[in-house]
Amino acid sequence: MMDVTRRQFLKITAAGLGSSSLALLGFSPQPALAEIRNFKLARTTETRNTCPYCSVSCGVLLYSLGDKSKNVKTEIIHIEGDPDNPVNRGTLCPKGAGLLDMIHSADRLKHPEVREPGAKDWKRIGWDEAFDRIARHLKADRDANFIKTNDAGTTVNRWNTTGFLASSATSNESGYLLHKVVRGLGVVSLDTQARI
Amino acid sequence: MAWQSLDIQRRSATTTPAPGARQATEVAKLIDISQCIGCKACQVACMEWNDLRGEVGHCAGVYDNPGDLDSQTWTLMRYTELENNGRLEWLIRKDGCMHCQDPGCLKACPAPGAIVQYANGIVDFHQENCIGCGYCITGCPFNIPRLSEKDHKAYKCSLCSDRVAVGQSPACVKTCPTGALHFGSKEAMKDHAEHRIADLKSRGFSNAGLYDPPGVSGTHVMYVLQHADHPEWYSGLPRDPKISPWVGIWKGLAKPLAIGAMAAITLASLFHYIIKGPNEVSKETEKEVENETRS
Amino acid sequence: MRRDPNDLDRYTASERVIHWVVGISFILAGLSGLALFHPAFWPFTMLFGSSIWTRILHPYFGLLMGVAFLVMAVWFWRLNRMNRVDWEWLRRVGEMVNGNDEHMPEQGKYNGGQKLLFWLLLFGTILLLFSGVVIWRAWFHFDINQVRLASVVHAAVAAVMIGLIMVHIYASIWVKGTIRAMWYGTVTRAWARQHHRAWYRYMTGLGNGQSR
Amino acid sequence: MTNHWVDIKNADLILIMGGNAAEAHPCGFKWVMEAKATRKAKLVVVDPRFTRSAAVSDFYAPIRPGTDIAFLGGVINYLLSNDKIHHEYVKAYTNASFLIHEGFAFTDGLFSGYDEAKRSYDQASWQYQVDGQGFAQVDDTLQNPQCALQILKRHYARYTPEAVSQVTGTPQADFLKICEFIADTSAPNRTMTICYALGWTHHTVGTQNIRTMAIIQLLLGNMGMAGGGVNALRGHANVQGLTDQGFYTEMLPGYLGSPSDSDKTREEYLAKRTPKPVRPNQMNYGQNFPKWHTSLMKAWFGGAATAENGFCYDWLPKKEAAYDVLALFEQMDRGRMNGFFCQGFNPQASVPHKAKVDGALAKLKFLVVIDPLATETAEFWKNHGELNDAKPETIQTEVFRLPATCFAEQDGTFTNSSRVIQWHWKGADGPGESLSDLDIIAGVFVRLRALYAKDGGAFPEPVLNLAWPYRIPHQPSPEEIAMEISGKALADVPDPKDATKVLAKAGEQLAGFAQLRDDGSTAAGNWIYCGMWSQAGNLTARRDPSDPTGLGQSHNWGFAWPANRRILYNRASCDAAGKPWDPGRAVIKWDGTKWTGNDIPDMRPDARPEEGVMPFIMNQEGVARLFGVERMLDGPLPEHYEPFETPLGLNPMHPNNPLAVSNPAARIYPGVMESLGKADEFPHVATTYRLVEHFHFWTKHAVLNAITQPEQFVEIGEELAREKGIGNGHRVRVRSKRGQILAVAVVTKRVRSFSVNGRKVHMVGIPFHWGFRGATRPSHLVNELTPFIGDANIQTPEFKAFLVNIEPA
Repeated sequence: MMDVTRRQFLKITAAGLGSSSLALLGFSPQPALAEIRNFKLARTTETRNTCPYCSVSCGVLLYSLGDKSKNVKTEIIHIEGDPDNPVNRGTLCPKGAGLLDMIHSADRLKHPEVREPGAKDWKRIGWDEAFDRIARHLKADRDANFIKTNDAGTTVNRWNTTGFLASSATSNESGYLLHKVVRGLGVVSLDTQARI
Repeated sequence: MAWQSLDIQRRSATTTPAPGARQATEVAKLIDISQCIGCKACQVACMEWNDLRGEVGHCAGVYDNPGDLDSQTWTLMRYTELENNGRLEWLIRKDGCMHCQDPGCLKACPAPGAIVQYANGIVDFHQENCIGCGYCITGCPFNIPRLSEKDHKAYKCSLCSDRVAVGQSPACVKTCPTGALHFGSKEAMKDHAEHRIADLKSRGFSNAGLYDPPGVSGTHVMYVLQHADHPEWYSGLPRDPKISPWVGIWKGLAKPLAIGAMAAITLASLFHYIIKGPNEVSKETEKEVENETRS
Repeated sequence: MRRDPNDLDRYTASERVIHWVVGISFILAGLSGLALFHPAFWPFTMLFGSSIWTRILHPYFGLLMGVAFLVMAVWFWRLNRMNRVDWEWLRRVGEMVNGNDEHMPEQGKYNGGQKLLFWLLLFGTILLLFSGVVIWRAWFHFDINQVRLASVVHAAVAAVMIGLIMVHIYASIWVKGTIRAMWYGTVTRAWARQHHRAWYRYMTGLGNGQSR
Repeated sequence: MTNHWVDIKNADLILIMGGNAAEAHPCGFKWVMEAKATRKAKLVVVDPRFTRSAAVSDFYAPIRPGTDIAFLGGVINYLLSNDKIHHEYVKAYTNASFLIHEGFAFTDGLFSGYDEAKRSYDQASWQYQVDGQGFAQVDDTLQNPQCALQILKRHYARYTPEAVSQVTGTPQADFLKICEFIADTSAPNRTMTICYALGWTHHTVGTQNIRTMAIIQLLLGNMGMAGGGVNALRGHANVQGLTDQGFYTEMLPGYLGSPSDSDKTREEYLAKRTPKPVRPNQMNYGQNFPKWHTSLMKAWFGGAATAENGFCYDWLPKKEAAYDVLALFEQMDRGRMNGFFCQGFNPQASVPHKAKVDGALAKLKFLVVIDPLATETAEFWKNHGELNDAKPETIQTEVFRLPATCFAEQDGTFTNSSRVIQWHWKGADGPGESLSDLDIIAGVFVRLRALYAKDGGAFPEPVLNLAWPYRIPHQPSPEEIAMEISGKALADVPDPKDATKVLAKAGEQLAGFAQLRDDGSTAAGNWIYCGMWSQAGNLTARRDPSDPTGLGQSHNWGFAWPANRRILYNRASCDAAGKPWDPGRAVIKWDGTKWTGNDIPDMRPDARPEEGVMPFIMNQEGVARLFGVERMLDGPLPEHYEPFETPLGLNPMHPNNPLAVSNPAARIYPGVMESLGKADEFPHVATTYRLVEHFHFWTKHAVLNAITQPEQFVEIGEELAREKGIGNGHRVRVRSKRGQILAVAVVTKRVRSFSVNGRKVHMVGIPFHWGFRGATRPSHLVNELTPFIGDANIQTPEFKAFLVNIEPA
């Protein structure tokens, strides 16, 4: 009994000493190799764009997964400043630095919807239905309220019962096209965010 | 490891030296508080690059949001409104890991390889080796590392070691709109700081200076302060940070002492046994007992 | 187990159980603690599943050890009150270590060394418990300076405790016939007479024994 | 901006007032820091609160919201009375010497010609004295009491430092210190740049705020100079572009005035908008108006626009009234609107007086919201508790919500504040079924056109004949439209100087607006953008950042309108002989045969200095206007008027004239006066503003930004907090006459009370970013509080100065 105890004690001591001296010699049971995180942009696709927020119009680089091959759904995973842009030279403010979350916001709209008169919620519709219904609304209102001449008999050709407010964050091309279309329809009730 | 300066210089809980023949350029981030507008672009860029999204919290009556560093917030703007000589100053400090040359976290860390210091001076946490004990917090003179509530690992700024590894600057530095953040070799950063300090002095900040505290053998994140004589004005930046003497004892003297003592006791016991032999009940006593019992 | 009807009962079953609960949890806490204390002992983390399990389990081992020890202390503290004879014994402990125990002052159930050990362990356990709580980040958030102080205290006290326990273990191995007291609860009369004569007298009514 | 972002680095003094560039435009603000670092420039900030711009300034002074004209009028007075003006510049390049009509007067706060009933001015007495040829008369000695400079002196003599401090609450010493900073830049080789933004425009005197600074910059000789100019730091990425595309009722693309009922014929319309020179030998560039307009009509109506039908002039609608956004909501509220489109515009959040906006939207038959994000406006009918207490069952508006792609998901151009047009490329598809704005506009139009083609209807001609030359009619490409905007030759365009040469062959893209013609041989959707897509290709996509000028011009990066010119009025950077005022920062110079240098000259390239062609080529007089003879509806010289909700109840500059308390020419709709609060009930001045962490109402949808400023707060000073028993971080209720919001109080030293007109006025600062949709904490829209009243000239709402009360919630 006593012998056993002694053996046990020696065993424990030896094991302890043994393993600790092994460790002292550099042996470690978990070869914990320190490695840095992989550079996450290594094989992403880079696209040059412009920050949509303020009018500094910083150049941004959009980094997306995949190489735009046919079967790959492109997903933007990172955005940073474009160092070539002479104004921002690669920098971005907190808004610009957070652009990724605007693109991927949970509040992004994905489908056309309509809220019927008096309804408490949205109803998903298709683009065809949306375009048709809107076009019919426009035509009905324009046909009913178009003014060809004013009281003095001057040709005025205006329609002022449907109004348009345009973004000042949309591209020049869509701003221009919208302007062309609404003036072509005779609209005078139009304004842009730029006023505010 | 993609870049030789990311060779490891020091490794937590490791008693033998790392390969060190190559001479790497030491890097540093310079935070020029006099050019900082506290816009938090660095904060957002840090979260974006490192895929961190903390809680959307509340306004607590200050601009500091989130309220403190945490596992999802590796850098944070801290705001101080100071009235000095009748003029208001808004001192805004970007808080985060200072990447000490003598890192208290690394010294305190018990897990081999959970904290490393690269040859370029960056101190990095490797969460896969982290055991979540929080000793790094105990060791840090700047109160930086934070344990995650979710995975119980410690996190802090990595100085974007992944970006630096491929020759890029940290995300915060790249984004900084006003040029308050700079990144380069530590020498270059000190030179730049010198220019900035001269400019500040010409604008009436006679005590402008560089914060590169010698108590931790210098840092790889340095500040240009308008009031270098009062670092504590900047949300309590420590005046003379060093690794706490308690941590020093704990991770210094205590270790060999304790091991020595235990080894000594073990060896003393062994040799005592060998020399003196077991203390057995003597035959006489046995006899006396027999007699007594019988009587 | 009573091998000989004359053997003396030294520990009841529950006393033995609590001792071994303390002992085992001390060893577990000690091994896991040492693993976190010095890289040389890092391989001990493998005993506990992984390094993270070591970190998770260590405080619970400690807590178990501490609580069990406190229970034990409640049971045993009266037996460990120091008296003049104990101090006398301690003064002359050198003779004992030297192997000449015949002239040592007569001891009750515990000798001065054991009593001193008891109080040191109790004191250490309390310190370990308190300092351990302070640095137990999974549950508590103390001021950083308290944590730093507690870290040193915890490490230092633990080292001392380990030392004491090693002495305790060695003493039990060195003094033959001791360990069975904690295995079977009994000791031989001869053992008792030689090492704890006063207790021997008390237990047997032989040899003018009064004191416990 | 007359100059551009990078050019700010060339300044010696940067004044930030009426804006907060560090927070609203951080990446542009870097050039302020660059000027400080490399030129030892000074930064001076004047703002109601200590902003983050102020945090890095060399000098900061507070100002009561809505009193910028008083401050700047005081600066004008300081410059004139201390003779700190750039004499040569003022004499040569401004209308300082021009004689103003004898009938001009300014009496007790009102200019001559005021009609109280119409709340407007007859501007007849604000004109130049003209000679028989129609040329303005001048007095080169500048001594004639009717010359503009003398009138200016008299007008601003009232703005003494004492008066300025009384009105603005700026301590006199601070004001004078800033005057010294500014006066220093009157030296020919010193420049100041002014960076302003909504802090000047969001007032009922918004346009005049900017006019005041323009006068100062002219007196200092800082217009046209590198590091000078009047720089509007604009809001959205393409707010400049949308302004350029003229999406305002009163404009067509390229700032061409749109016709109104009085423009009965094309001839009348053109005549009214084609200015006659008022001084000899001037470029009077506006005389080319018919070329620009005709080219636009060709772009819009293509082959249908012929000389015979006046290039479809009659197809353009004529407006008879105002249709700015306030007017639109006023009309809507009166039930005169049936349909409404909000494309990337969230009026419920960004138009004042939310209760009124809610009521107006509920009267619509249909509302179409086109947006990448779920805006508040699209859900104005939905109940969001007390944040939007709507009753859906009572609202009969049919609402369509169409998902648009965002910037990252489409190609196209944005025009930045520097007027640089830059192409951007699509990085990924939009989410779900989202479509680009172009596709949505085309989608609706193509359907509508088909309905008209099939069923006929009211005046279908312009609908059916709108030029639609796009390869895929329902999906016009951004490239096609950019080319259309830039313009092309429809027939060969001969060189007017040499008829044997052809400048552009039929079908070619035009090189610039000089090639536009008024005979229908050219088409350009926007004359000022002409040349952005020339025969050389898409110049907006150029990406060469090199800058051999050292001034930061980067001429081969994108394309700046007009004509890739980076600094407007750059002829004024030289003296009369064509020598740069500051050779160290020369923008252009006369090299003996032509204008040349570091920018596209804003001058006829071969105009010899001796010809006396003056730099301000868009004005008929060739010089800039210290005295504003046309355009300004509320006075030729800026005058301080109180905000419509004034804490004082009177105008300290005209304490005895109730007509002159607030802008006498501002438009007031019926019922609006009743919706304005008085100081007895709402004693505190409120001002709204943006924070650096957020972009308007967008970034509240982005988690990253929501984390950094999660919740609506208001800022108050320590004194007011003590008075009201409001602790830092406590919930408060802020009320105006129109509504209320709940918020967290931020009690700060950065907000102070003002000592004004012998009393103390407290301010409540209200950042403008949160709402009941988004990733941030749900909150009220701040426009619950704001007044439904706008600037006298352009109707930008007065968001920056109104009255509230505050109490613990």
